[in-house]
Amino acid sequence: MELLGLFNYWVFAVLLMVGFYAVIAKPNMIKKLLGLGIFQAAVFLLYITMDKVEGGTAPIIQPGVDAIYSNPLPQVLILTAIVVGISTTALGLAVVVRIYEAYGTIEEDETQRQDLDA
Amino acid sequence: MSLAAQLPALQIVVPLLTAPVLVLLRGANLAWAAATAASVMAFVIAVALTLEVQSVGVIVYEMGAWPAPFGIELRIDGLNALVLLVITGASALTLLCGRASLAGEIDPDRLALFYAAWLIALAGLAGIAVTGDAFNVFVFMEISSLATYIIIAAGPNRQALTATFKYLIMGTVGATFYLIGVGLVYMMTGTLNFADMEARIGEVTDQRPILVAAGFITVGLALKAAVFPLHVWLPNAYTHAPHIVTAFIAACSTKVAIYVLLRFDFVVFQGNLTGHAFQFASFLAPLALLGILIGSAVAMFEGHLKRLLAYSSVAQVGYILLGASFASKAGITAGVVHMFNHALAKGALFLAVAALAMRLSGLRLADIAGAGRTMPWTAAALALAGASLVGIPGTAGFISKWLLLSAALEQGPLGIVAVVVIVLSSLAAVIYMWRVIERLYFGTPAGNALSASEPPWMLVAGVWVAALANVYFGLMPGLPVGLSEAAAEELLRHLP
Amino acid sequence: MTVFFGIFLLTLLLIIAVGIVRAQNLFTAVMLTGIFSLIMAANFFVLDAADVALTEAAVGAGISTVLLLGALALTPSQEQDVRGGRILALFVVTVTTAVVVYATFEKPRLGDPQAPVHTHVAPWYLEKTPELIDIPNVVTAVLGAYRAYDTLGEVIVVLTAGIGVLFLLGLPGAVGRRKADDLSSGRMHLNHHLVPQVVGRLLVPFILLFALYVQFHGEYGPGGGFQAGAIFAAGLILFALIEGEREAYTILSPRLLMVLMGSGALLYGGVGVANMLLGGNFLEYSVLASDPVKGQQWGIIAIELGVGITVASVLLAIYHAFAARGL
Amino acid sequence: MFIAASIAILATMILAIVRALVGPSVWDRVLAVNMFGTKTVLLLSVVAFLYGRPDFLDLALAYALINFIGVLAVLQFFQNARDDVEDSS
Amino acid sequence: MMAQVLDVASWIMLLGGGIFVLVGGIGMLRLPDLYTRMHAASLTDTLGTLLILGGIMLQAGLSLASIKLAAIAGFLMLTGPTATYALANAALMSGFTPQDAELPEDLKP
Repeated sequence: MELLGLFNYWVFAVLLMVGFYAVIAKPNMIKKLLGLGIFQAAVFLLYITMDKVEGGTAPIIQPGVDAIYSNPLPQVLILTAIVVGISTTALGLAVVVRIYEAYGTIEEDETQRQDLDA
Repeated sequence: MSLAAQLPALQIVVPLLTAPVLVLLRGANLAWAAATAASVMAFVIAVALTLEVQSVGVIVYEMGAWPAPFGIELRIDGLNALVLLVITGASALTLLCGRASLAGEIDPDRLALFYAAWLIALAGLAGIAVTGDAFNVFVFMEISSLATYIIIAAGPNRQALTATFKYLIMGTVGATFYLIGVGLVYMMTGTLNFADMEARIGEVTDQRPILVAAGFITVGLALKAAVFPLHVWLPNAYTHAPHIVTAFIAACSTKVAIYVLLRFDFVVFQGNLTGHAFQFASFLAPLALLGILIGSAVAMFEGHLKRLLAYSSVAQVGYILLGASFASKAGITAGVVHMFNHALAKGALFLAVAALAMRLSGLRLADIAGAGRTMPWTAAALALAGASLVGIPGTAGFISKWLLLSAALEQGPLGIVAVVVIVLSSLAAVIYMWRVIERLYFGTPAGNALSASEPPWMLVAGVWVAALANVYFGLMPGLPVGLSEAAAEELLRHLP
Repeated sequence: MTVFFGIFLLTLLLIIAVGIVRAQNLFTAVMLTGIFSLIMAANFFVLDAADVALTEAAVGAGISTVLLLGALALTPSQEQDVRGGRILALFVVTVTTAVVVYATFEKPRLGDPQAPVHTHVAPWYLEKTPELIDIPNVVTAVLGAYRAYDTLGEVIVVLTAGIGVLFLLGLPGAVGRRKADDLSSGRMHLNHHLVPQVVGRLLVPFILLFALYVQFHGEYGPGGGFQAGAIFAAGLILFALIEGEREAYTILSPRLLMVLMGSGALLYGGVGVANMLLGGNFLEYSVLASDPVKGQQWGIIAIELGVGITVASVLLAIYHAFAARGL
Repeated sequence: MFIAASIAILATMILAIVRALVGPSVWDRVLAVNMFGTKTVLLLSVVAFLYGRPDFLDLALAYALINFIGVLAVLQFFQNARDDVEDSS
Repeated sequence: MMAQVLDVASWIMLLGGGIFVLVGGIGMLRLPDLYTRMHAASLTDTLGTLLILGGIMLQAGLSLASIKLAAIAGFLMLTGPTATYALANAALMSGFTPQDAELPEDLKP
């Protein structure tokens, strides 16, 4: 049980690895963006894991009920981070669309080759 | 509350809220005027804040009047006052004189959006500089990054798009690394405020997460600051961005990341982690030295003017970090002064490049041959700023190199290596700047250079203001050196 | 119970993540991303983060899938085989992971009430909110009041993304030279599919109504401006899907969308500036009314509205920008 | 009894994921995603009661509404799709 | 007495719903081709969903929660079959033929 309390952190570590791998190793630009999404989602998981209190409930105060509430702060931070994530993805996709129109490919190694030839 | 007390908030709010107004406005001229006015106002506020810091010391402003660590506070001391001056000054000057150049490179229908993105980038960079909250740094880092991607992607060639994409991926990875680090520190201390973190981190007994956090934050910010070998996004981004944009971001965007790196490492980590000062130095000093050598070496053999200057920037980032990695008063002072002086030199150089580009067909060294005769004013300013980059006595560059050398000499054996590297790279700088100047004045003019005339007087004036600033701060280095010394003392106060 | 759900969902999450990276067909990867978001949101919910789960649902499963498909429609959807370069990547990734795992062993366990996170700062929020702001949802209180400056930044990030996409792709009738009439009506809409169209038309008003509920119920339950904006945009995207782009422009013209993008952010900032003019600090809502608690509540309602307007209009504008590029 | 229902739902989720991963056609994957979406709605409803916070049904409601948009977006995508999307491998 | 009846009824509905959902999942995995899988998924989805939500509704009694549950059930009733229809239609249109079956003349690609 003691170690199970760390399971979330290990999943965070492995998700980080999977996403990061896609970002560095995949030449396809949309794949890179998807990897970036996984990479960021891993960080969301890290923060949200912190907010949980044993026996607690979501920090929406129920008047008259004596309850333990989980921590609101990491949730606020991750709300912001999710927004930042979708904004980055949207901008990245727009750049990828323009790259495809200009190069006819969305593979990074292929665009580099074209630039070198030019 | 008086207007003076609101200045720290206004520093951010003025550019940040002018940007949405620009989205509403149509018309490129109006957008330019509004953006320039906001930038100039931001610069004026930064000057006022600097004067206030010089007289009263640290300024604290609580957002929403919530006390830290529950709310977010802005905290301005000598270090970020200097950074603010650089950011807002660069933006105001480049916008004032860059209108014609930008109008030539960007579709007029989209200029209003471009200026909005520019202002957001400015507000984001300034926001990073003034805040005292670790997560707030992340938010403003993303604001400035997203906006910077847009203004780089506005470049005329298709390579601007691939450069933007590479920067976007690496920048986001860097920011996410920073976020992981902040998360780990928050997990162990329960706070996001720098000052509160410093107070509480000493009580943390389990140090592994903190150590890992220090690693993530340092690597993440090093990515943003283009520290060698994480600089690969920089040369293409600088080369293919619109010329005026290059002048703006070369002057400030990497500097802000270095600023956060210094603040986080000195204020939060070094005083409380045993041996962290050593780890910091032994991680950064070799990278700084390698960056200086390799950046200078590549610049020597580069044939494209903007790319040459971009690689020189990689080397200059190395200088700044080298000074900081000494973790001594002289070292930090030298690093911070170099941050300021390099912004002056590179800003002036890239503005001069923008001026050349308005009249010439290309920016390869072959294309600029002979332009010294047809565009004498621009070429002379470029030569002057180049002298500052090399570090000729009487220019700003000399001051910081001199400070850096004397700081290195205090360091014993490692210092000797540093001195050798600095001297070598200065020689390299002489060579690469000489290649440029030789082509400008003694090359045989070809193509457009034959008939080129001076660009619009606003741009020439802007280039000269920047170039003369190099001379002014070379002869009277009181302001940057004074603020840097205050900054160094402030940072070192946190060491045990 | 939490641990059981957690382990189950997280294991599924890992499998899906590997599936996304391995899938050679990008369409498949996008579909799996949809599942990934759903699991992530369920997991957030299990970990007591209801507001975050709602956001992830609206953004991850809804908007993000639609945007990815919009981009995929304009680019090839088959990934090319990777050659070489894997060893270095694997090395970097493995080192990073090892470092992270190294740190885990001294972290506080899941749910430990003695963790520093739960003993510093957070109890103050839980304790003081009923007294200082008097709304039940503490997440909204932190988001809208204590850390309102971060949230302003978040709105600006969204606005920047909108500016960037419109700058890069253009939007007929607002940015660039194309006019709304230039769009070929093409086959970009579903109005020859009778059943989806009828059901969709029926759903649109409900989705918009639900968005308004989320917007104005945010002080009492999970929700708030961002989630509401995303859901509102989703409803209008549904309308555009079934009726076509040009029909959608007649409801909210691109030019009006841009005005809304800017004015949402301005409303937020305007509240802050009004506080300054009334003698407070930036975003100090207490000065808005004679009773500071009322002032705080009004301030939160106003800024949440600003967030909702900007988010809804930006997401819709981004969708239109992608959709119009293919017409 | 909530637990029995939630276990059934979780088991179905696994089956849907297997289908989403093995395909073989893109349509199978879309079907699996759609099914996974409804299962998530059910799971959230059940968990909301299991946790004793029925006011969180808002989330399930949001899912039920938003899931549909994803399916229609897919449908529209295929209407304009070119041949390279099909992989019946 | 009434409460116990309601309880038992809700248990039966939850259990039955769980079984239907599971059967649908198994069918979705085991059946031989796309259209049969679609059929398994869609039919059991509707009934299982209705049963489970109904079971919860009985537990919740007459409250705001029940209204929300009814709304969820209503939306799923509408969207589930529509989504399946749309999918099947799109698959058929793009020339994905059912196994061992001939397309009708007017639908041949």
